[in-house]
Amino acid sequence: MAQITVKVNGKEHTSEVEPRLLLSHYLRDVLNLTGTHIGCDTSSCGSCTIHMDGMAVKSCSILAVQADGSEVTTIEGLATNGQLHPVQEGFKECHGLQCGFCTTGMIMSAADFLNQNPDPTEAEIRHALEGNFCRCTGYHNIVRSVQWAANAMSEGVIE
Amino acid sequence: MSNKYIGQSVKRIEDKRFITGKGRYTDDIKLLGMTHAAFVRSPYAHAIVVSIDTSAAQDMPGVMAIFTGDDIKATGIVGVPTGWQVNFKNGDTMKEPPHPLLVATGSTVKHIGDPVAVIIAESYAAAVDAAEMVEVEWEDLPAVTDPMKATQEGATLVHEDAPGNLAFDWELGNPLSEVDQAISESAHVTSLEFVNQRLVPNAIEPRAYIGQYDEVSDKYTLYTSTQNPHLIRLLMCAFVLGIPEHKVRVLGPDVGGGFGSKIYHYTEEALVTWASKQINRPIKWTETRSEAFQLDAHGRDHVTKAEMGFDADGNIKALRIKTFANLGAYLSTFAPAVPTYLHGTLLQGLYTTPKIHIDLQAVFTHTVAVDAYRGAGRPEATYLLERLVDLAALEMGKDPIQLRKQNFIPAFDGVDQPGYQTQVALQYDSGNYHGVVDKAMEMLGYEEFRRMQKEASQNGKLLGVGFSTYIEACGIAPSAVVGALGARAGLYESAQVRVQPTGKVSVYSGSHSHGQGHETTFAQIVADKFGIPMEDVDIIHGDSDAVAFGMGTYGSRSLAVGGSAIVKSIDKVLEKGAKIAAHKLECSEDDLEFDEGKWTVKGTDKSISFGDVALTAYVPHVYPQGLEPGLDFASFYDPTNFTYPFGCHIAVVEVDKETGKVKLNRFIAVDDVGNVINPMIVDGQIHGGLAQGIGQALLEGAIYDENGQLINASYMDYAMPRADDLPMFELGRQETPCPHNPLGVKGAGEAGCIGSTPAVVNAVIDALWSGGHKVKDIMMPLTPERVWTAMQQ
Amino acid sequence: MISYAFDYARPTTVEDALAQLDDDAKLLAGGHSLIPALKLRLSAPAKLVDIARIPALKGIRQDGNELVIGAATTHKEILSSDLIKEHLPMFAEGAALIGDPMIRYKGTIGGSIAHADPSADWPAMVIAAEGTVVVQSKSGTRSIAADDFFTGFYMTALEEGEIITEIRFPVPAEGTRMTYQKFTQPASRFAIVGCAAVRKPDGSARVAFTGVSDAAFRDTGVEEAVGDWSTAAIEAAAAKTAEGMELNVDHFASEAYRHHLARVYCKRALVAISE
Amino acid sequence: MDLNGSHILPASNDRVWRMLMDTDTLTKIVPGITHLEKTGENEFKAVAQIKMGPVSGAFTGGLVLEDIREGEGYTLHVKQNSKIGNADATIRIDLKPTDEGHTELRFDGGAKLSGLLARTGNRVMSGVAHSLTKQFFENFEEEIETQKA
Repeated sequence: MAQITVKVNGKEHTSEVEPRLLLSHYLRDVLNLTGTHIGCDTSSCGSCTIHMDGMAVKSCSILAVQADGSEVTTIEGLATNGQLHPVQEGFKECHGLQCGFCTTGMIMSAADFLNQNPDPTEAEIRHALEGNFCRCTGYHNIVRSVQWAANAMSEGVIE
Repeated sequence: MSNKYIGQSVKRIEDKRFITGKGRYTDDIKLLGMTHAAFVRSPYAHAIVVSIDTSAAQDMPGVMAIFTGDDIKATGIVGVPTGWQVNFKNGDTMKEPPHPLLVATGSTVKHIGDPVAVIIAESYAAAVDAAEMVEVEWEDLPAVTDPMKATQEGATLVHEDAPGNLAFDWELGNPLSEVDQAISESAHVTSLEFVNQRLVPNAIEPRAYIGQYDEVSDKYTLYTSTQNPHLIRLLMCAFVLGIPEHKVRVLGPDVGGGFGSKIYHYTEEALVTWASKQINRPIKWTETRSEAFQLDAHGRDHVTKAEMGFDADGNIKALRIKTFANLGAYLSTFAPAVPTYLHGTLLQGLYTTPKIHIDLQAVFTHTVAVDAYRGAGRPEATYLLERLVDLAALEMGKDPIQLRKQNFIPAFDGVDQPGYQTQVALQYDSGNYHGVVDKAMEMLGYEEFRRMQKEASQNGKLLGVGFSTYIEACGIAPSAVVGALGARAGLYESAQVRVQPTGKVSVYSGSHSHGQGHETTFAQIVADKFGIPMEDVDIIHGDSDAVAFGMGTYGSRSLAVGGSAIVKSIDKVLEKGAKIAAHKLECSEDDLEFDEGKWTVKGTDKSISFGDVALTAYVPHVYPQGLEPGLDFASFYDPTNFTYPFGCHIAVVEVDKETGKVKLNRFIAVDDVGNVINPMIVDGQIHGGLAQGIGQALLEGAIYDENGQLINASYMDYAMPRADDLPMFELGRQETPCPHNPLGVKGAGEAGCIGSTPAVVNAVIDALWSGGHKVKDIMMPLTPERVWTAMQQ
Repeated sequence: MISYAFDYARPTTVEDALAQLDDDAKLLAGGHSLIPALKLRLSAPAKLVDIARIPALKGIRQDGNELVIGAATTHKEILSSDLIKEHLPMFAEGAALIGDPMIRYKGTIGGSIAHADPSADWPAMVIAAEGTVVVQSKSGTRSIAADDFFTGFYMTALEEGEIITEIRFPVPAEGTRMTYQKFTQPASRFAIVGCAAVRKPDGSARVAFTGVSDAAFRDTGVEEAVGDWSTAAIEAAAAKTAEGMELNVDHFASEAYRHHLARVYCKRALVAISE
Repeated sequence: MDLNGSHILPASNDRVWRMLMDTDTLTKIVPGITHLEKTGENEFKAVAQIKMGPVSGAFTGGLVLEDIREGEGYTLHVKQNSKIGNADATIRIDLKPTDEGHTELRFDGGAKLSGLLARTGNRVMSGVAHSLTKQFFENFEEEIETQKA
C-alpha cells in the first residue's frame, strides 16, 4: 500500500492505496465521485477524462499513486460557486448529450480545449475531440455546444 | 389543452444531472456489503469443458464463493430463453437450444467469452485475481463462423440437435414461381451478392448488474443497465429462475446508451440475482469493454443474393432475395424476429414492386448472438433495396432519383385514402414519399452538384453523390399481430398519470430512457394537455415496483406507444376532472370546456382550475355522488398498427484517388417521423442514427477469424466514428401524421441509422463511376484499401 | 480491468531511478501504452519506476549546435515549443498527430521510442532528424544513433538497466525543409504509414518510415533516388520505398496496399518539401 | 495465422538435421524456450518465456515431432498455454541441400491463437511471429557457429 495526498475539487484527500489502483477507480470508489465514467480498457474512449494539474487527462490510464501531490478537478468540481461552467451550459443549451455517459469526459476535454483555443473553428473543435467517443449524438450538437461555450466565454456572458 | 410546449425545442430536464456528474448509472451504485463478480470465460469459440479446478482460486484472499456450470446445472436452471418463435417453412418449431448461465463440464462452449465459472469476492481486484487461478481443461474443436459455410454439408455443428446449423428457414411474399417468372420476363435485372457486415453496438456504458437478496422480505432486487426492466423481470422470473415476480424488483437506473444491445436478458443478470441469495450479499458485475465486444449481442450479419427486375421503362417488376442470417451461437431475446418480421416485411420499401419473395436461412455459428441493433432488420432491407435501385440506375443509364420516383407509392394520408397494402404483410399507415425526396434534392442543389462533379472529374478528382430512401416499421406494435408472428410477449405499453392533491403530476411510464429524453418529451405532453407548467410534472420510469408494467424502449416505440398510453391516462383524468368541475361549477359536463389549465362554463367567466379540481378529488367534501375520490389513472395502450416513418438521405463524398480514402463532405437527411413533440430531441435522435449508419458504411465491422476468435475486440482495432470523421448534418423535415395514434407520431430513434448507410455506399460508387471505374459493389465497411482495390480493377 | 499487483517507486533523480531498476521492474513515463497493457494483464512487472517527473529528464533546450529533448518531455510540450517550431517544425506537426489531446499531455518522446511500437510516430521522425539517443545505466552513459536504435518489432538497442535520458538532434542548417505525413489507422490512431522526410540545403534527403515494417527504418534507397527533386525524380524515389522489405499486414492494410500507401505518402512528403 | 517462409542456413543438410533433432540445440535456438524435457518418443514438455513489447508471458505446453523424414524434415506440433491465451501451431519443416553445400529450411504451417493473444489483433501477433521467426534463424546461425568452434 502507498499513501497519497491528492487535492480533488479543492479539497485535500489522504488515502492508502494499492499501487495498481487506477486514478479513475480511486475517484469513483474511494472518493465516491462517480461522475467520472469508465468506458473502455485501452485509453481510447475518453469517458474518464478529468483535469490533473491543469491538463485534461484520461484517469483510466493513470495510477492513483501517480497523482500523489497533484491537483485534480472532476466534473463534480467544474462549476464554481454554483455557477455552471460555460461548456456545461453549452451542452444543455445545444442538446450536446443524450445518454449522458460520455458527456462528463467530453465536457472536461472541451473545457480544457477552450482554455487553449478560445476562438476555435469547427474543424479545430472536431480535431480536439478526437479522444472522446460519443455513440448517441453523432457529435453534431457537441460541436455546437462547444461553439456556444466559446461564444459565451468570449462575450463574457458567463464568467 | 395548451400549446406552450408541444412542438417546441424545450431544453432537457434530465441534462442537469448529467452535465454535473450526478447521473446515476448502475456501476455508480454501492450497496452495503456489496461483493464483486468476475467470470472465467472460454478462450475458444468451440471446445469441450473437460474439467474445472477451482481449488487454487478458492484459497485466494477475499474470495466469497465460486460457482461453476455444474453448480448451476444441479439447481435445474436451464438458461435464458428467447422471446420470439419463428417456425420452419414446413411448420416445424424453430430450434431453440438452451443458453446456459454457465457451461457445465462435459458440455461445449460455443463462442469466445462463453462463461464456465463465476468468482464472487470482496473486491473487484480480488475477484479478477482469483478468476485467473481457475484451471480449466479444454478440448479445442473446429469452429464455424460464416453463415453460408455453416449450412454446407459436413460443417461442424453448433448444436447437435440443429442439423445443418439451421435455427429455422423462412419465406415471405408472393409465391416464388410468380417471382421467378416476373424476373425472367424482366427487360433488365440488376443483381448483387453482398454482405451486410456484423456490427458491435458499443454503447459507451458497458453493461452492469447488481443482484441483491433481502432475507427478511425474501425479495430480490436487480439493478440493471437495461432498456426494459419489466421484460427482464418477466423473462428472468418466469423462464430462468422460477421466482415469483412479486418477489423481484428490477431497477433500471440511468442507462448509458443501448442501441438494442441492452434490450436482451443476459445470463449475467440472472446469475448475480440467483447468486446474491446463495451468499446473502449484494453482488455487482460490471463488464469490461473487452467483454462487451465478446458478449453484447451484435447486429446485422447477413449474406444476401438479391435480384431486382425492371421492365423496359424502368418500372420495378420483381424482387427476389435469398439471405443467410447469422444468429450466432444462441438465440438472443428478439433474434428470430430481426431477419424475418423486421426485415422481410420491409422489402416493399417505397416502391410499388408487384412481386416480392424472400427466402431466409437463419443459421447458428460459433459467434456471439446477433440481435436487434439500431434499426434491426430494416437497415438490412433498406440497404438491399437502395443499393439495387441505385445500381440499376447506373446500369440502365437512368437518373437515380427519377428511377425511384417513377416507382414510388403515391401519397396517401391513411384517413381519407386507405393505408397501402404491401406484398409482404404490412399495411403502411400514411406517406408522402415524393415530398421528402423533393425537399432533400432542393437542399442538395442537384444540378449544381452534377456540374461540380463533372468539373472535379476533369481535374482528376472523384466526387460522388449517393441517395437513399427508406421506410421503416416502428412503434412495435399490435399485440395480436406480433403474437401471430411469433412474439411471446405483448407489445403494448402502460402509463399511470397520478395527479397529486396539489395539482402536481407524477407520471409512471413503462418506457425506459437510455438517452432519448423521456423525462422532457413526456412532460411536454402532460403539461400541455393539463395546461400546467412542465415543472409541475415528474416522469418516473425504470422501476418495476413503481411502474405497473412496461415493454421498454426499442424499435422507436417510446413516444408512439408509451406516449399514447400516457395520453390515454390523461384523457381519463380529464374526463373525471370534468365531472368534479361540473359539480363544483354547478353545471353539466357538456357545458364545460377545458383549456389553459381550467374548466370554464362555455360563454361565461365561471371557471375552476386544474389544481382546484385535483384538491377536490382528494378532499371530496363537495363532490359528485357515487364518484370515487382521487385523480389517478392507469392505462395500457396497444396500437392498432405499426407506424411507418420514411425519408430521403443524400451523401456527398470525395474519394482520394491515390489512397481510396473516403471523405464525407455533406450529409442531408429529410425525415418524416410524423408529428414532432420536441424538434431538438428528434434532430438529436436523427444525428445519432446517422453517425451509426455512416459508421457501418465506412468504418465498422466485427471480424471473426476462421477459428472464431474476434480479432478486433477493442477500440484500438474496431473503428467507430469520431468527431473529425463526420461533417455537420443538414436536416430537413416533413410531418405526415400517423393516423392511428393520438399524438400522430411515428418514431425517430432508428431513422438516421436506416437511411444513411446505403446513401454513403451509393455515393462512393457514384464517385468511382464518375472516374470511369464501373464498380458494382464494395464490401462494407468501405475501408480505403477496399475502395482503392475496387479502383484498380 | 485491473492489473496484477506491483510495487511503485517515484525517484527524483536518474541515479535513484537506476538504483530502483532491477530485473522485474519496468519504467513508467506517460504510461499510456504501458498501463493499458498492464490492465489487460499482458505483462506482469513486479515494480514500476515512475520517471515522468524527474526534472533532469524534462525540457527542450539548445546546446551549441544541438537541440536536446529530455526523454520525459511530453508530446504536448514538444508541439508547443517555440524552439521546436523554429528548428524542427516536423516535430510540432507530427506530435500533433499522435493519439489525442489527453494522450499528448501525458505521453513522452522517450517512452514512445523505448516502447518502439512499429506504428508509433516518433521513431520515423527521430530517425529522419538524425537523432542520437542518450542512455544512462549504472555503468555510465552512451549514445546510440537513431538509425541503429530500432532493431525490430518492439525491440530497440536499449539494454537491461538502461534509461533514455535525452535525444539530441543537430540544429538543421538554414533552409532545411522537413515534414511528417501520416495515414492514420482509424481506430487506434497509430500510423498505418508514416513518412518523415528532411531536405537539406544541399539537396540531400533523409527519409524514414513507420508503420510499414516491424520497426521504423531509414530508407536510403529513396534518399539516393531523389536527385534533383524534379517531379520525375520524386516519382522514381517514391517508387523505391521499402524495396525488398517484409511489410506489416493487418485488417486495415494488406502487404500490397501498405506498400502502395507508403509510396504515396513518401511522394507526398517529398513533394511537400521539394521547394 | 499463417506461418511460412524459408531461410538458408550455412551448414550441411546433415548437420542441420542433427541439430533439429537435438533437444539441447532446440532449447537454445527456439526463441523464448527456457526448458525442454523429453516426455516420450519425439515428445517434449516445453516451458517458454516470451517478452516482446507490451506482451510478456510464461507459456507451458507440449512439443511433438511427427511425420519424421530422416534428413528431410518433420512436422512440428506445438501447443502452448498461458494466462493470456493459448497457441496451437502445426508447422511442416523441409530441408533441402543447396548447391553451395548449405541447407534451405522451408517451413509452412499455421498457428491457432486464442484468448487475449487472438483478441489483441493480428497487427501485434503477426509481428510477434515474424520477429520470433527471425530470432529463430539468427539463433540457429549463431549455434551453427558455436558448434563449429
